[in-house]
Amino acid sequence: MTFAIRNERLTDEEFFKIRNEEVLPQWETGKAIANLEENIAIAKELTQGKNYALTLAEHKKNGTNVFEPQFGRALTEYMIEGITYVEENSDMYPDGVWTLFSDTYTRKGDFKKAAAGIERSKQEGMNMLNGWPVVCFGVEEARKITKAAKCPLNLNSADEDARLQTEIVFAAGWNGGNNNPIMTAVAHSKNIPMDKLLKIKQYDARLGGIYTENGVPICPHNASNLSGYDAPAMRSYTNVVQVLLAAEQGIKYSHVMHGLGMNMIQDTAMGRVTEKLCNEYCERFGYKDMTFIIGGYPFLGAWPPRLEEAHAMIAWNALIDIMGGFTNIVLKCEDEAFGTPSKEGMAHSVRLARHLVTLLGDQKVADSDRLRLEEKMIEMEARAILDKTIEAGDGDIALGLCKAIEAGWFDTMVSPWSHVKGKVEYIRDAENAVRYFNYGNVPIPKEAREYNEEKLKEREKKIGKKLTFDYVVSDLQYASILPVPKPFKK
Amino acid sequence: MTFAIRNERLTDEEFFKIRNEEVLPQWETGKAIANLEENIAIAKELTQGKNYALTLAEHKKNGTNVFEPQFGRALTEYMIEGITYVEENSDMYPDGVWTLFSDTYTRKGDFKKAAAGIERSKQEGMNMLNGWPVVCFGVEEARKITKAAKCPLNLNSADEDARLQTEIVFAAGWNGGNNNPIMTAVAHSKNIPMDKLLKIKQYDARLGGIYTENGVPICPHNASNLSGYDAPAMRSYTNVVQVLLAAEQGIKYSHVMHGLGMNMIQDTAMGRVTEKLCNEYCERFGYKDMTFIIGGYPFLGAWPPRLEEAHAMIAWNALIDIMGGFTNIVLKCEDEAFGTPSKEGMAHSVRLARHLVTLLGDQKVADSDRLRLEEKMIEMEARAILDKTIEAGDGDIALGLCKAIEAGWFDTMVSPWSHVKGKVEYIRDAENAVRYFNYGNVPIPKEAREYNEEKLKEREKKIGKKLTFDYVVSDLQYASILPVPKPFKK
Amino acid sequence: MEKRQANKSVVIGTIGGDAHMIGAWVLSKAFEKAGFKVAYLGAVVPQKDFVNAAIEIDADAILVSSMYGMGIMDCEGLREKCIEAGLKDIILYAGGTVAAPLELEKNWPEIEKRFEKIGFNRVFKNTCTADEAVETLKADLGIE
Amino acid sequence: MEKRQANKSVVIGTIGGDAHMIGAWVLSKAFEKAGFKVAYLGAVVPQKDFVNAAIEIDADAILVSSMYGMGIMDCEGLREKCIEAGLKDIILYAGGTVAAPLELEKNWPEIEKRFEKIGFNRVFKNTCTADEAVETLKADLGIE
Ligand code: B12
Ligand code: B12
Repeated sequence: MTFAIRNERLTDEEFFKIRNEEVLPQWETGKAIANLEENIAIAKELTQGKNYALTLAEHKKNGTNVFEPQFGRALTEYMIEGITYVEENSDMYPDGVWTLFSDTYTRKGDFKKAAAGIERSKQEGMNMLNGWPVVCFGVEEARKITKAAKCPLNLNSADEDARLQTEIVFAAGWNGGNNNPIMTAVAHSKNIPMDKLLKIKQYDARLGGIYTENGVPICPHNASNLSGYDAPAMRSYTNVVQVLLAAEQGIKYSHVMHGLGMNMIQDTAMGRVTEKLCNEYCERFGYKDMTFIIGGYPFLGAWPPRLEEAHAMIAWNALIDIMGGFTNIVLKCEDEAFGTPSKEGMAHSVRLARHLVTLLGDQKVADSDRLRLEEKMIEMEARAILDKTIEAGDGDIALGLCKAIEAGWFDTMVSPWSHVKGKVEYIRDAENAVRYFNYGNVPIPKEAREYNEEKLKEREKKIGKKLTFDYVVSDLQYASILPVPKPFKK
Repeated sequence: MTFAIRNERLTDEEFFKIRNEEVLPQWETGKAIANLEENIAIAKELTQGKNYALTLAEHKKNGTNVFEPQFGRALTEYMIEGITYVEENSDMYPDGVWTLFSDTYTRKGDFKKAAAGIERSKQEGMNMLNGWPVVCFGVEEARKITKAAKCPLNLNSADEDARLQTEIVFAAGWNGGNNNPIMTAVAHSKNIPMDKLLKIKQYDARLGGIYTENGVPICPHNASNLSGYDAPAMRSYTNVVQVLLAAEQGIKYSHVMHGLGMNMIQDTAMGRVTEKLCNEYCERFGYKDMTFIIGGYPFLGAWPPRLEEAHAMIAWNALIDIMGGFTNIVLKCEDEAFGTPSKEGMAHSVRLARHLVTLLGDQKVADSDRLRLEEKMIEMEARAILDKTIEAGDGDIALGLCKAIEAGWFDTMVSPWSHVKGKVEYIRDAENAVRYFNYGNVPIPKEAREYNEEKLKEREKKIGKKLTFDYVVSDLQYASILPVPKPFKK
Repeated sequence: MEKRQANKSVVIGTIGGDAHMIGAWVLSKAFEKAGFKVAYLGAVVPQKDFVNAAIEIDADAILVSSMYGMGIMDCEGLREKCIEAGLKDIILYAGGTVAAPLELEKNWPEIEKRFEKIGFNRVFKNTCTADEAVETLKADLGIE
Repeated sequence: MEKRQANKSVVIGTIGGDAHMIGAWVLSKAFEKAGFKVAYLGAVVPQKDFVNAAIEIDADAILVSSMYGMGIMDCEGLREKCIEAGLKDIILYAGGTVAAPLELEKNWPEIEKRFEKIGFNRVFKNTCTADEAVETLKADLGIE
């Protein structure tokens, strides 16, 4: 197959053509943001002292942690109420930033259904959407939220076409957004081909570049949660490729947000390898003055449906971030198994995580042979896929990515997206680190395979059984199924 | 001063003389347990399949964790209700054991006041004591509790004279008790001299020895929480000395329960050093077939008065146990800052800790230079104090201990006990590890002092200030004071 | 009218714009293991695809998974589409985290009422295991 | 009767069988720093020792710490002992985790009522910082 995509900066002409012909006309609220210069001026004004990118960079420089709760509700009043509640009840300011998410109807471009969801929410007196419908509400409502919040804002709009959402929230002074085409495709898409998706994502990135060049630094989420169950090398690969794609469009800051697998050593190693490779590959491609803020996104697999087990998850994920030397601690909450986070749940999570930071002081995972070995393997694997990608793209990372997916060098296990091979299979080892059960076409080097086999053997020894595909399936729920009280077992 | 104590096994004659003249007559409930042989037979019967010592040993052998919640209430019905509730609502069986505690009036031998507390509790319809008044209730009531519980039982009666309590609960099939004279003196006493206290504690240990020799293995808590704020070497020292004292009386099992300081590396190192030294010194003194179960007691300093921060504490302390390779996870709960644990609080803690164990699998603190260095220092310090102790006692650890305390080689900072010098002072370093601010007379070797100074410098560098005694005081509350919301700070 | 003969066949998929396919995938594995013929449609499945697949494999039941919160809205009208297609009596199950409002998700009797009203035979919480789902359908079909 | 002249002196200790001395110790450091004369009695202090110390240093106030849960019972009768010793008007504070029953510890108005009834001027939760204790006593003494 041939792919009509290159990792090249959109020209102003291209950008504004897309803007005026494809993006702004998508919905009536596009009109209010027609003047980009004015948008930037207002955004600058609104985010004095609370720019998302600068706040993250400042904490990274100081070696301190940032707390990032998440929130999304159908109506603006619910949004403001929730944000205010958490900020007042958790002491998150000035060490916190927000991820606010839009609803899935909006993300899928079905603004009519989103509008119906707003109406339905008003009728029922309840939140009937899984996020805030950015496009239906438009820039003025978004600015109300900006003004109500003490902490900087970021939008999670992960799906195929978020361009109008991005335009609106950037104009409202939210200085982060999604820039993760791989993540988006793997987790949210069904059919869109990668080259088409990359074209769309170049727009978001270029828009961020323009804001950045005009004094409003933008720091997109560069997420690698993927399907929730993926090898660390696949996540590092994802982060590095996404950085290169964004950097080309003028993005200078990246919240390199790793999906955690919940093995502390493996996740720590992943964060270190990614940062190293981000620096190295940006240098190689000539992207200067980049700032990477390493963050952790709590395990994106099934969560337990009970308070205390959820607290264990919140604590362990936050601890991996803290001990692993990550700056950003993205937070889920005790509601995870039931619904989008409530304000109370999020306030609780911030408090819990903040107290862990207090308790730990400067404690970090100590340097060790074990850690270095894990880093070595992840680096070896990530490099193998990266280098094949670049080679296949003849030096172009966008083209290479399309080919890597086609070839199954990049792959994931349980994705709704029809374009990944879905041949790779993951399983946990005795220490619950994520390992390959089936390599699919992923070009894992021999040494790394041997290490992988060794780790699988450890688990087989522990359980006294051969690992089969049944374990692949049951491992998906290892963190969510509550123990059945023993006296009632046969 | 001269001390009338030696680490020698009580003869049967001595033992039974004390038993009949001093212990059983202390209160009328002593009568019901006059027949020791019968007591042992009943205890054996009652603890078929749920012996405390054997349960711990089994988990140690399997490399699995034991959950140990704590509970204590004024009335037997409250006890049974609480134990049943937690066992039914936390899946603690078969991986759990109980610490039940007696109230302070009973512990101080003021059985009249304890009896008044029972009456008052009935009158007010509320629990008016901080534990279960073992002596007032006597053996039959204690057996009711044994029968109601699915999990093995242990009594925490830490104070000067617990002999009648120990007799009663051993006869009721509780197979653990306190055997920690140093801990007891430092934390609970005001004036009793160590030699007098050791004499009393020999009785408890010998009683445990007799049960053990007759088929009911006893595993006392060998605790080193001390005042809550102490150097790891001081805790290791405490555990080792207490093992030697108990072993002489025929005790074969020891739950070597470390007070955690909440620096993961330091606590892990402490656990390892203690186990090594327990083995080595028992061998040196000829105590054979000893089983040491390493456990962690959650930070015994001030806890935060809010749910989420308490959850952070519960999680972090349990994680240190799990990652540090400790078998026993003793649990505090969300009520810690307010009152003795409620049944709901304890069920929550067991669930939280159990889920952490599920999440972690076999994850442990990795071997590293950092860990080995910490071990080296703790071992060096503990050996220095131990060896001076043994030398001063002319090879007798009991006598040596009395002299070590008199000389201030063994010391603690904030103890109510008048016999410790109280010259040593502790402070936290940048990683919140416990360090010496003032060595007092503790014979810390030069190399360890240098290391200590270095660590203090790291914190001074971090805060940009000289460390003063004010920090010693404020560090006492570093984990309990909630952050004042920033907008309200000047 | 005669009750139709069960032939152990189900359609499974995640409805609407919902991309969560793991639960449905786990279900499909369990039903296959239990000897069912399974039409597994993956995620982001429009109502009409459920109906078409049900016709194609002559399904006993359609198992609709909905995780992302808009399940109530997305499921409205499916029964009508089935009736139009001549599948009046087909069993309809829904399951997952079906409601966005937390107050509703935690008020299960209300959810059951709502799903009954729109023509679903059963609705399952996300604590339902795949085995429980299999057992329930078998019981409803009166097989094994 | 004239109100006595405050001379910035307090007795501090932990009452009854209570071995928790850290809170009282922290308080004593704060009061010393604030220029008070402090008779610090440590832990496990009988009622009569509080009274004797108060006489000895001519104290403005007795600060009773009680952490271990039997504070209500242990504090009953102290006011009477003070009166007998001629310290009718001495300020009595209690503080800490004064009640064993959690339902009482979390029902602070009831605790205040009970301590008022047994003749205490104030009772403080264990969230009270040492500085707050100093400020409150100063205010009650009308100094600084
Ligand atoms: C993994 C996950 C994802 C992954 C999914 C990956 C994939 N390939 O499927 C990704 C990253 C894509 C994702 C994305 C999003 N997610 Co999501 N996600 C989850 C998560 C953490 C686990 C779901 C899971 O895989 N469980 C494991 C499987 C095996 O269990 P299960 O799905 O529950 O299925 C079992 C049972 O429910 C039952 N069952 C399920 N369906 C049916 C049907 C029938 C008929 C029967 C009988 C039984 C049954 O049987 C299954 C086996 O036991 C849940 C929270 C949780 N539960 O822990 C959130 C969650 C479902 N996601 C949520 C949201 C909001 C989103 C996003 C909007 C992201 C955001 N907040 O910005 C997007 C939406 C994407 C989209 N277009 O749909 C919310 C939904 C809130 C709500 N219902 O109101 C949840 C609950 C998280 C939260 N609390 O906010 N998510
Ligand atoms: C450390 C500790 C211990 C140490 C004490 C060491 C020492 N040298 O003092 C040791 C190990 C000895 C110990 C033992 C016991 N403890 Co203890 N202990 C604690 C703990 C964890 C912290 C207390 C502390 O030091 N806080 C730090 C200091 C600085 O704060 P503070 O004491 O609260 O004091 C401040 C304020 O309260 C206030 N304040 C205090 N007094 C006063 C008085 C006045 C007038 C004013 C104005 C202010 C004021 O000012 C201080 C400065 O801010 C608490 C739980 C908690 N709070 O976290 C349990 C706790 C107090 N202990 C408890 C119990 C039950 C026991 C034991 C019976 C053990 C057992 N369960 O088996 C024994 C009893 C021993 C005895 N005879 O008293 C319970 C009491 C329950 C209750 N009230 O119903 C608690 C609450 C724990 C629990 N939830 O079970 N304990």
